[in-house]
Amino acid sequence: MDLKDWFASRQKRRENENSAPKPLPASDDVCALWKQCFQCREMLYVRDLRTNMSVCPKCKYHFRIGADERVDQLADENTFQELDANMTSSDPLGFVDVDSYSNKQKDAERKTGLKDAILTGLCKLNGKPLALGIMDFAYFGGSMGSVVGEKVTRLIEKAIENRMPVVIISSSGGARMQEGLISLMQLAKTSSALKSLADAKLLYISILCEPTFGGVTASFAMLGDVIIAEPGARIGFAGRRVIEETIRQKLPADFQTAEYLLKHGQVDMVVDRLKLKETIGNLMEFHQAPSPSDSSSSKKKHQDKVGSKS
Amino acid sequence: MDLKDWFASRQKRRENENSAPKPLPASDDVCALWKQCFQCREMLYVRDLRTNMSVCPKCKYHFRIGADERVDQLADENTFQELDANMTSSDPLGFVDVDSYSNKQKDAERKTGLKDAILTGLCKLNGKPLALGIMDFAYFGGSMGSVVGEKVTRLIEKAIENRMPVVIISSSGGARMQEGLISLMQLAKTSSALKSLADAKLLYISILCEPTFGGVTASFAMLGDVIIAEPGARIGFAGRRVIEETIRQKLPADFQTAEYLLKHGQVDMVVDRLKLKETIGNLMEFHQAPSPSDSSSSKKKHQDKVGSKS
Amino acid sequence: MAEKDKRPIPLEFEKPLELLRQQIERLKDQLSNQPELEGDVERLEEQYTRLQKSLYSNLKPLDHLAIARHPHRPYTRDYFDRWDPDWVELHGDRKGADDDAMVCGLLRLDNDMKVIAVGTQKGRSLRDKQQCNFGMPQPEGYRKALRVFKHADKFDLPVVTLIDTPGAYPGLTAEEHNQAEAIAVNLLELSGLRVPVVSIVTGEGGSGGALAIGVANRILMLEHSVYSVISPEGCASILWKTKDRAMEAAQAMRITAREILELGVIDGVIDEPLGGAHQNPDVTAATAKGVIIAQLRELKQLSGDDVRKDRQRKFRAIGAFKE
Amino acid sequence: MAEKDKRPIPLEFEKPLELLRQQIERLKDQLSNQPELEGDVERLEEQYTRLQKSLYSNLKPLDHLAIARHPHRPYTRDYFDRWDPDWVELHGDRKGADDDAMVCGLLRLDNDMKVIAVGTQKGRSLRDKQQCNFGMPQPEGYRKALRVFKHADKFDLPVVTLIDTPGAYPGLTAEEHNQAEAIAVNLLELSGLRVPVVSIVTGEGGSGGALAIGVANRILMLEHSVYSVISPEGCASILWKTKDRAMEAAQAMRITAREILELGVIDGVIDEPLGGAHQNPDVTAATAKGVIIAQLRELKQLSGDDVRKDRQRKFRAIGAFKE
Ligand SMILES: [Zn+2]
Ligand SMILES: [Zn+2]
Repeated sequence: MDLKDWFASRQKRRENENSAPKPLPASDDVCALWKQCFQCREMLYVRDLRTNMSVCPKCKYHFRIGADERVDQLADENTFQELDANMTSSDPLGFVDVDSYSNKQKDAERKTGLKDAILTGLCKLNGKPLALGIMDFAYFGGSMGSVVGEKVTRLIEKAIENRMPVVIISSSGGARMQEGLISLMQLAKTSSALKSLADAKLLYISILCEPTFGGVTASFAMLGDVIIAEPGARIGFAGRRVIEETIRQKLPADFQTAEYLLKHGQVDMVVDRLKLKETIGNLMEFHQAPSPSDSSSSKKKHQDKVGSKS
Repeated sequence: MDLKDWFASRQKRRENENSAPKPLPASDDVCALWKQCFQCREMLYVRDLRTNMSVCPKCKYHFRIGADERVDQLADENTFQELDANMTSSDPLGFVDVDSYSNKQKDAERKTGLKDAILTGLCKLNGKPLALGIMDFAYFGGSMGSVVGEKVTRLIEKAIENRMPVVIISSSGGARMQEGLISLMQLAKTSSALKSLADAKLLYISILCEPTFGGVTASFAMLGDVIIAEPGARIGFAGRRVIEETIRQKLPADFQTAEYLLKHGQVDMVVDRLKLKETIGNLMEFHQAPSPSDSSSSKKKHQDKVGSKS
Repeated sequence: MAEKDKRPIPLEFEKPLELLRQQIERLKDQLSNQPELEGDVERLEEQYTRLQKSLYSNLKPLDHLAIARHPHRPYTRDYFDRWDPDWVELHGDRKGADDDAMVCGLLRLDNDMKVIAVGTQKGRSLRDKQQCNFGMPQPEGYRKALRVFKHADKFDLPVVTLIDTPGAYPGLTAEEHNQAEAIAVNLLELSGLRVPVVSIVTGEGGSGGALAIGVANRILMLEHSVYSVISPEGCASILWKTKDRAMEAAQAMRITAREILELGVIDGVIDEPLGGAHQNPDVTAATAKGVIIAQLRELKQLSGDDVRKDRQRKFRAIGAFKE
Repeated sequence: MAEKDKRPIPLEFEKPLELLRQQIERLKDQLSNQPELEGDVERLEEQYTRLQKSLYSNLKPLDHLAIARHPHRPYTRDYFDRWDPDWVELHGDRKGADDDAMVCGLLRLDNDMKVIAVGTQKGRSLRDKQQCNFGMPQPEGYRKALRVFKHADKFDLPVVTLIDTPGAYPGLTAEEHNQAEAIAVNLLELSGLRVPVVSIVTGEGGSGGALAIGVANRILMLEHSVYSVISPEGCASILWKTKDRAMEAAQAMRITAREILELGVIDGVIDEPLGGAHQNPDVTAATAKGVIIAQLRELKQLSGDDVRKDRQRKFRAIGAFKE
């Protein structure tokens, strides 16, 4: 639930970015040509980085990426049909801190081009239909308020309606404080929708990316039939700093990393972004109900036989 | 699964009994008048001990007791109708160690008056019908072979047929070696029967008594909707000695006691034998489906209303 | 039961009230020597009640929070004991732990009203507090609750939950044992129960750790209880980088019972005795029990399918967005 | 895959065979100088095969046990890798542990034959062995398997289990985390699955810890595998107070595949290559796969209800009693 750590770490990263050598500080366009790897400090040519799905070719560091880039990486070309593109929060509390929530929303939209922290839609992956949700940490730290809750819920309902599998890519600091208890209730709303999806026996694959915390892990992100984490992603319920303050004890360096979670039985696998589409496609194909031509039809025949007694 | 510890501890106890002062060693009848408490060493007058349900009045030590005594303590007077009274093992392996299994069975029957390690039957408890199974450690260390497995299974089936709750009182060293793999399969048979009981939504209360181990805890004894342990009873999967040999480490003194299990979330409650009938009666009453006169009828009416649409 | 022995612990906003109380007591001490003061005492006592009423009708969010966290506030076991002195406790998750921060039991609220009750427990003495981890459950506590929820579903017993927790415990092993999953699975499974669920926030409703036992057909809050997505202190330290501005955070987040009722998230507010539930736990417990029984009688009219749909619809409808 | 590098490890009863093998090798070394010895080599090699056949057709129970425990014996991962080189492993119980003694995965046995496979894993190197706890699962391992069984049931995928374990781990935390319950719950839940389950005992079938993944519609055993209610050593030390009489115990308990088939507990015995599965893991894996596919094709004809009934009837019928 605690965004504190994530704001702090985001800031630290921003400072790192600022302190990085700027090869050609003349114009924004040129500036955007180079990026420094957060992990190995290598200077990377942005176009190469993009081609490598924003994974550092040297140290495999997985950069945070936007929802649009994810769509390009996962959906078959030109198949993604966005749902609820214009949904925005109606600021139910009239929340004001140093600035008003509605101003902050406008700011975030201007900076990211996003209307809220998730993009949802229907698409095809390797030719198979899929309901796809992608969180974007750039908008409000990927926090879940009414819009994320509603769009996730509608996506799941759409999947039930059309009997499709669901994939949700999470990256979030938790529930959005600015919508108060209404944000908290989105945990229940989305989990309840997943109960219906489970009853419909449809596959749900949850992908956990740097970072996924709080209300998002405590609801749909941890409820996957299969749970995949990206390498190095930090995932947990409470933030590292909150825990350290609580237990007054240093935590292991790899605490709450994807690899740590794998060791502690919380995720099924850690998959490189470059293999993510292949893995999802494989899992979708594996869990697909058999086509009418094979065993199910003979099973039906058997049931008919039993039924014919009456 | 390992009877070793229990044979060892039984023997130690026997030695204790032997070394205990024998007030009047003249005849068996007189001898049986006094018994020493295993725990506090107090000499107890057998009739008083019986009146106190074989619980030491001084230190609350719960003596192992026979199945007949349990019937007297739990079933309403003259209501217990035994099932499968004459079932005995047919010695499927022709098992022989220092003596043949069939000779050992005859011996055990002569000594205990039992045909195998469990007594099953239908009875009433506080006027309510109940399917009751009671293991008796005196017969072959309460081990589970074909007879225990079959009688437990039939008891459960009888309960499903008559829509009654089931109570099973366990006391066992585990599966019976002398019937080899057939004994092991009784774990699956009884657990499978309990699956059907659960599907029928009938209450199953499991009572764990000194000692309950191995194949019995690894099947029906640990599958109660409510699990009750008698104070001080030792309960576990592997025997203490086996574990100490494996981990090469001393175990806590209270390891595998009822109280230890309560602390580790494995049993719902530890209940004094003197309050056992009251507790079971209360639980049976609590879990009883409401009588036709109340809410269920109005619910039905509601369903009818819904149904009348078509 | 030892409420009478408890010395009053006045809250910050109650200070004028406390001064008045001390004055009254001093005056009472003099009463045997100066019986003529009796009128003064009466007058002051009237004044006390007036002041108390006035203070309690103008509470700020943090005042409610202070009452909700009052050390004398009745806890889950205090309610269970009053509702059914013979209630039977169920222990353990069956998998290695019995979390004392989560209390589960079988209760008879009325002749024909048997329920499974579950609640977080804070602990009164220091030893109890530690044992209960100050009301912050570990994943094992949520899984213990889940076991009992499934038991309720199996035996068609309604569920009552009492919420009073700062939140799920943020600890090392709690994370290792997948606190997030424990909460998430409870949300999912509670939403699917085919028996009625009624929840009351009795003290603090702290975030996901509270919601994990709060996916109910009816959610009620005691008058001075609070329910929030993050503690005001936590919110302030993120937004204003200091816990000192918790008051502003509390105000901005709308954490009090009346405000949350207005938001449409809960179904009702249960009145507390003047001065808070701890002034009269017996009355508080009796009032709460009455409300629960009334709600359950209504919900028991529904079939299993309908009671589940009712609950899912309730949460489905919560959200504030434009499109 | 490194089987070719492995030096042969002859078993006790294979000693005459080993002497002969050494003789043949010495002779072969001399072959380049004395080509006239070629006939002798051929003769000895024929003798070797005759002796091997004779030894292997007169195995005692403990000989089978020795083969079943042979350090080169193929383990669960060896089968999975051969059955489907692209199999996908599923990790963890979701509650804090990923027990390496229990391996779970998604396998394609054939174009139209997708299965969920689960098996105990012993580990080859010392490090692996320790990681896998010598094939003895903790309660967390059984719960990991249970999670995957439920996944199979949800997605209508048949289950294949491979059993090769000395038994459930008898340790302190294993008891604290309720090893008995973990096994019992698996027995109950497996019995209720609505998808086909086929189990193969590939090595040691050690007691309840083996059965916890072995409540199947069809149970098969590899020719030299064993399955017993307690280890022969354990049995001997109880009945004769010494592990030295394990041979008698093994004999008395009837632990070998053929004997258990005669008892009617299992459905078939799968032949191993002469000299045991480790002499040719590829052939062993292929044979086992063929058997599984055949069994599953049969079982897939049944509806969910019928496949469950079939399994429950199977275990319902096991027992040897008079009345
Ligand atoms: Zn790098
Ligand atoms: Zn005593």
